[in-house]
Amino acid sequence: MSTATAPAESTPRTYPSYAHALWRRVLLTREFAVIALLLVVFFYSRGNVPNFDGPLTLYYLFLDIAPILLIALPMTLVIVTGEIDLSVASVMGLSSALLGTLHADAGWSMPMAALAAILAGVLCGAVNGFLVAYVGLPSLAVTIGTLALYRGLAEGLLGTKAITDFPDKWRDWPSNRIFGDGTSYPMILVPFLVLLVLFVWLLHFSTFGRGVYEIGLNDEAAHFTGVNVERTKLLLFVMSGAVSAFAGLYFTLRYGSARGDNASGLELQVIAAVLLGGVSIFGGRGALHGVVAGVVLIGVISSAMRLEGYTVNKINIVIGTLLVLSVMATPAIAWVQRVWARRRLS
Amino acid sequence: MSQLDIAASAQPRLQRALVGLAKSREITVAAVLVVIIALTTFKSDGFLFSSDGWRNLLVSPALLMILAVGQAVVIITRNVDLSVGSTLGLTAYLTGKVFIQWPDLPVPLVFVIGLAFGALLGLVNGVLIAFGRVPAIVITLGTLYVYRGIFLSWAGSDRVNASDFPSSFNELGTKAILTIPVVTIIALVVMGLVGYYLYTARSGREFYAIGSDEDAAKLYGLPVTRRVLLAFVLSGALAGLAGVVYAARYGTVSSGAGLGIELQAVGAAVIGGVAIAGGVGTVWGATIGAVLLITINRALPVWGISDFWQQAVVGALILGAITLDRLYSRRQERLLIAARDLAHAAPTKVGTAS
Amino acid sequence: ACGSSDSDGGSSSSGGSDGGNVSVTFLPKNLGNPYFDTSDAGGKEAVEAFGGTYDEVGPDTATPDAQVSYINTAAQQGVNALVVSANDPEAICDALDEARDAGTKVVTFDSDTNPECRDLFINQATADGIAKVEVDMIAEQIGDSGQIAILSAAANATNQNAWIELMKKDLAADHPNIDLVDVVYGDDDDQTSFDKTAGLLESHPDLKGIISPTTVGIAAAARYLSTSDAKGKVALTGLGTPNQMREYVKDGTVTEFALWNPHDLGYLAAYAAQALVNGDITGAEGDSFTAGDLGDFTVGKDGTVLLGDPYRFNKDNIDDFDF
Amino acid sequence: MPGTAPEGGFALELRDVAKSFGSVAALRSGSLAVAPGSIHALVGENGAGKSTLVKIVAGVHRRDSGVFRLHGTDVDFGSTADSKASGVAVIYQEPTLFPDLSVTENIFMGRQPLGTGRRIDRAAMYAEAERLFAGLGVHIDPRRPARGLSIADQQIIEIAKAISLDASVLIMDEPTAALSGVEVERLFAVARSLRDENRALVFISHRFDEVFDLCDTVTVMRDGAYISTQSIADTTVDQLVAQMVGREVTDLFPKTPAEIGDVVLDVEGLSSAGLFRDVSFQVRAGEIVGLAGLVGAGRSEIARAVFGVDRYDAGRVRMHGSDVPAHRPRAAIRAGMAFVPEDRRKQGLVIDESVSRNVAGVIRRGLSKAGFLTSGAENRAAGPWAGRLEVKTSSLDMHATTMSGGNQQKVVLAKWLATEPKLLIIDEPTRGIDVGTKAEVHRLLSELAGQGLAILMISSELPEVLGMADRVLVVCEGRITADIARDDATPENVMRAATASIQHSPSQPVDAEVTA
Ligand SMILES: Nc1ncnc2c1ncn2[C@@H]1O[C@H](COP(=O)(O)OP(=O)(O)OP(=O)(O)O)[C@@H](O)[C@H]1O
Ligand SMILES: Nc1ncnc2c1ncn2[C@@H]1O[C@H](COP(=O)(O)OP(=O)(O)OP(=O)(O)O)[C@@H](O)[C@H]1O
Ligand SMILES: [Mg+2]
Ligand SMILES: [Mg+2]
Repeated sequence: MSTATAPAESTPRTYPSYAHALWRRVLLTREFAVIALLLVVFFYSRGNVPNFDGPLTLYYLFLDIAPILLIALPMTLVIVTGEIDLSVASVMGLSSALLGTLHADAGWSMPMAALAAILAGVLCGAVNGFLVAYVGLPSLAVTIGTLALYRGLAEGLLGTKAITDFPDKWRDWPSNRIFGDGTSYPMILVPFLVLLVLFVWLLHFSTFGRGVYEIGLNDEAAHFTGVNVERTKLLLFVMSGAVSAFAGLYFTLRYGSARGDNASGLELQVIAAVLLGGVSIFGGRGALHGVVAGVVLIGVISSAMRLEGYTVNKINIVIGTLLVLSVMATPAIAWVQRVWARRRLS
Repeated sequence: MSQLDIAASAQPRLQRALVGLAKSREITVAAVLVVIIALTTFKSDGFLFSSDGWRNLLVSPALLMILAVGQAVVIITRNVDLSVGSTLGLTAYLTGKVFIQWPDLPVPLVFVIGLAFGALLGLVNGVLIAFGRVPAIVITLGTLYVYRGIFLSWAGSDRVNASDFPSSFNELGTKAILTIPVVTIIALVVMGLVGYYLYTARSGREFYAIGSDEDAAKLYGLPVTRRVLLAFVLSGALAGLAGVVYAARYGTVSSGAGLGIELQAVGAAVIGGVAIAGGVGTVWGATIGAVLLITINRALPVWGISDFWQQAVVGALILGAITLDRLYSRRQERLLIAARDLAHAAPTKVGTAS
Repeated sequence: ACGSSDSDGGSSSSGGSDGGNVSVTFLPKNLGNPYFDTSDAGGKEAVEAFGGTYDEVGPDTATPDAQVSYINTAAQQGVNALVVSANDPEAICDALDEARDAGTKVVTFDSDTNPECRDLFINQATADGIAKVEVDMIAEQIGDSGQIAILSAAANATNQNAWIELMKKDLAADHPNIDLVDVVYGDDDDQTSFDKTAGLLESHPDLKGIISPTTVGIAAAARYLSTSDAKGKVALTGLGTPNQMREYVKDGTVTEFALWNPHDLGYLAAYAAQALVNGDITGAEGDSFTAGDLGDFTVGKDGTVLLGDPYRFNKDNIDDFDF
Repeated sequence: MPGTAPEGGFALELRDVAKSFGSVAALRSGSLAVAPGSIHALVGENGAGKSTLVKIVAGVHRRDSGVFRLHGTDVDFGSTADSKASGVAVIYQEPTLFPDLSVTENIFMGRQPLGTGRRIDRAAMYAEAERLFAGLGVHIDPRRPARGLSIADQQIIEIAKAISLDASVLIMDEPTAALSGVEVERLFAVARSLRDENRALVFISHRFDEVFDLCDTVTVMRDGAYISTQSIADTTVDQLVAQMVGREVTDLFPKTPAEIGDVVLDVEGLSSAGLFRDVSFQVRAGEIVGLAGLVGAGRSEIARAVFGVDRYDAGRVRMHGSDVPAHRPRAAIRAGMAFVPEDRRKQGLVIDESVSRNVAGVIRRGLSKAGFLTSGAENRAAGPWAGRLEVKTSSLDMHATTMSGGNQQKVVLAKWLATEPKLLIIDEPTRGIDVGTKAEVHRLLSELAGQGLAILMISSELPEVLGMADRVLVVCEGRITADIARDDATPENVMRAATASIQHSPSQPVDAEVTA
């Protein structure tokens, strides 16, 4: 026992919890950069874009980005584990088609049809999750497959039809204002906020969330410490499917029209927003406040540019450039630092 | 010691080649393709035996074949290029503009312009990805939006019509040599050249090494940046070529050209056995995957299946392909283990005897 | 005529509230569609003629949800009038209603919404008329018997679906020997329409004719036919623009096709919007207004204004048109 | 400074080389001079900067300052391709293979033999690979993909690759860490023949017996700085150790006898196709059971199956008499098992995560209050355990990436000890760990056993097994071939059992004497 290397037993080491001060840990993050950019763009637009200051702007903004906000929540968790789900928009289409067929054609009550659509979303997510987690297939390939499959089912189900006879009460609900006429907050924000609280808890304040990050950083090590990697991934894809189906219901009711091609192409918008919000596509990094800011940022830019009379092509250029710049920022800063360091040396 | 050396190396060469062939994903996909063509022809013999049927069989997949080759190279390096659809559209439109400006330009020169322009767009992707060391899926998603935005802004309220092209160019889209359409010949030549390069050149093999493990490739001293750059330039150039072919074949170019085709290209490569995780696959597989995708789409209506279900079939096909791959490699693993058990058993006997 | 109608518009608008600067925003189904390029150009000409502010916005794909954002924006901007071709009769209704609540006049053209959601619909031709002219053309070209197919736009396109229904009725009633074997959808995309045409010919070797009631579809189908064996054997007709079809009419692929003048359609829609904004009309049946050099129009049932009958284009007259 | 130049000058010469990563000074003043025709050992504690020095020579990193000469000329490598072109071959500490490519392509990537028209001549390439393997005395199918090779086989491919480069300077960074005795011998034979061809070799290892067996000169490093260079003949293990740690290390294997209690782990008839068969054994409270055997014998696989990270086909695992469900690490943890795996960077910890999250990784369920888990709670729980194990880190939110191997191992141990386990399974507890930390780990294990913890220890280092274990189980080709009590265990009978074929009934290995 008495070796020269034996540590002095009497004074166990203690450590500070953090290497840096709180402000540095909060302010010098990707997430905060997105939030700051959002604030800048928002207040700039209020001052300079005609009609942006009106009461309708925020209201329409929320209505427009609601499906992206919703799906971005589970998508963040999926991407943090290092996977990806490209099938979300197709699940929206399928849920839309199911709601239409079951309600209008099969005569189901709205709640029953909605429930069935969400269950279908759960099933879609479970198929993705099973193939990814238990069969071990790459999620990019799996969900490119189910992107086509679920969309095909939706379009096959409805064909040329667009089903529009939904009860007014239901149709109006998502776009009703929470605080009455003239205010900016549509009812769809209520389920969103509930889900937001749920997902923030899940990712940032639960043991499950720690597992999610660990899987993204190193799934083998996670497995070795008792994280159930397969089940976690399955659950995340199921959540993604369920929330997408819910977003599909919103989409259907907001536009009052169930169509097989509803929301096509939305998956790339969701992913763009999540990545813009600072989530690493390699997994293991990212936070929900950044993601929410990313989604709202895209919404604000689109809205302001539309008010300025720009059409979709210019908006796409701006959002695409922003996405590229956001990921290029880190290597660019590192490069500048390196050049600086070299210049100081020589 | 290494108990993993199954009898493989003891097999005679021919046998090994045959076994390898039978196991290869390319052959499986090709077999499925042949079966589908045969069954569909049985149902309606015009599918293969009318001259239109024969031509469509060859010519329809050409565009996707070219894109799939580029996509395969990128995926083999463990990247992905989602911007090819936008590049295709932009180049197709450029082709039209070039002809409107200089109607007498020789057709081959236009192909070169298309290739070069596509390569330029690919270079942008490649520089950002290879030098910035940022994930390809993010960058190409960004340039997917940007390139299409530029295309829409440029084309705006304008489109190119067949009458804007010289007839020699339009004819390219339909002309055939020995009943093989020129467009298909272009796609096959592209496949042959790229495939030959990847298989027989040292630098070609480096694409596989990089996709297999990029960190190892860096430690090994492979020119990772240059190769990744090259992969994206190649993918861009081929998307550009596809753009010119698009213009030749469809005659009109509007802002929708190439919309959404990127996922089809990825799908074709995946069906053809190119592993999305990099390092595995051939361009020949990707090409066959493209032909299968397109041919199934064309066969479904003959079978009386409404085209609304086509997407579903394509999706099921992709899932089926990757799942089968997986099951097959699981079986391989089990065989390997069984072989190891045999290897364990053998010395035991020797030991007892001695 | 142009000058007089101009002063007409000017005087009536100055008779309205705000000094004649009527802002009109055109919202086509999607941008980059030559048909709408032409119609919106007509709208622009009209708006400039009566001294208003013209704007064109739109999505890149023909989906209703993408259109809704632009309707919302128009409402926020408080434009005087919005001229829309609807991607879905129902889905954009709520947004249009909100725009109207905010004081914007809504005119639909080319493709209508439910009548409650707009003030006026500018109908290019009656659906009956369109269906009939297409069926008549194909019947003439194939000798009133044999298999035909339809190559439509998007599966949900309101106007196309309505025409197809009417064509089916017309065929059943008056052309018992014509057999409609298939309806396929090219999504108003060149490539898809082209490939679907190829698919049609393969799936139905005995096909004698194709009707494509959409300008993108008929051009793509013509391009395919012109280079295939079926050229001259399979008749093609439908709705197309002269510029896109000229080549195929001349080389014999297409004998005859029809269309109204989309330029006039946009032109008329713009004047109707102006009349609504200035309070000259309310959209009630029987209201009438003057649309520049197109002359006078009267609002019909359900707030519909009819442009006229479809016009048939063929070898003899196609060179008289440039749009 | 290292030695005076031999006649022809040094093949490789580094003087006062420095390299920092951000604020971490990995190398402060590294010096190394290797003469042609010699095998030069480089030793030092974990984190002494050996690998960093190697990576500078290899062109992976660029030095910040200092002299770097190759055969007398100043060089500055910007990439590994440059160093390779200059005749430097390196075997890195971690194998770096391309899993999807064939074993042969792995060896020849970038310099495949070419046939007509600059096409790769595959036949020539395979033949060349077979020749290389024959020279190394191993048999690996040159056409099989590298994926699925054992660590030992991977290391052999690395060696073949380096040899085939025909380099004038060959550097091997811990090439033997994963190799068994026979393989090490073969490698040494090859190394000696290369030396005889007048090449310069650098050999890094934590195993002194190997250093003394193979090398002729040794350079010691400590804390990123050069300490000394001397001829092997003029030094002893104790001197080297003293220079490495800067102090005396007296007792490497301080196992103190502990009171052996009840059976904690009871494994019965465990089998998994292709890996191991019919494995039965028990571990009691306070007992350290050593699992010895050649690399590839299947010891790690047995441990992984017992803990539930791998599946098994048959058999049962019991803790304190009750069954532990198969393939469920969570259940094993609940039953009181802890598992320190062999590959700490890939399996032991989440390298890109903070120390505190790593340490609290297994116990975090207990840390959440009302379903709420906060970083504060994790820090409070992790701090004391990190402190108990003397983890060297500036704060609890530092990532494990920046730590040396020994410190990482301490984090892994802290994580598992925090669960207050009844059984600790520890695979290669000191692989790639320097002597100082090694002694600490051994002392800790001994102390834990003294407190009644049952320990199952897998080790490829015979002295470690013999020094630490109360009982040695020997695994050969997936079966337990001997169960030897501490007092009977000698290097000879353990090695004989490890290389033996099974000659007794495999279902009754317990208490069997060594039979070979
Ligand atoms: N890329 C890096 N970034 C930051 N720190 C690093 C990096 N590489 C090495 N270090 C640090 O440099 C020091 C020297 O590490 P190095 O790997 O050279 O040690 P070593 O002597 O090889 O140790 P071992 O015997 O454990 O392999 C360590 O403290 C390590 O944490
Ligand atoms: N992923 C794998 N695929 C195929 N075979 C494997 C794999 N991993 C290990 N093996 C094989 O399993 C056997 C045992 O592996 P391993 O080298 O881990 O044994 P071990 O006794 O734990 O040795 P050590 O712990 O000293 O490395 C070897 O024959 C090895 O080749
Ligand atoms: Mg090292
Ligand atoms: Mg092991």
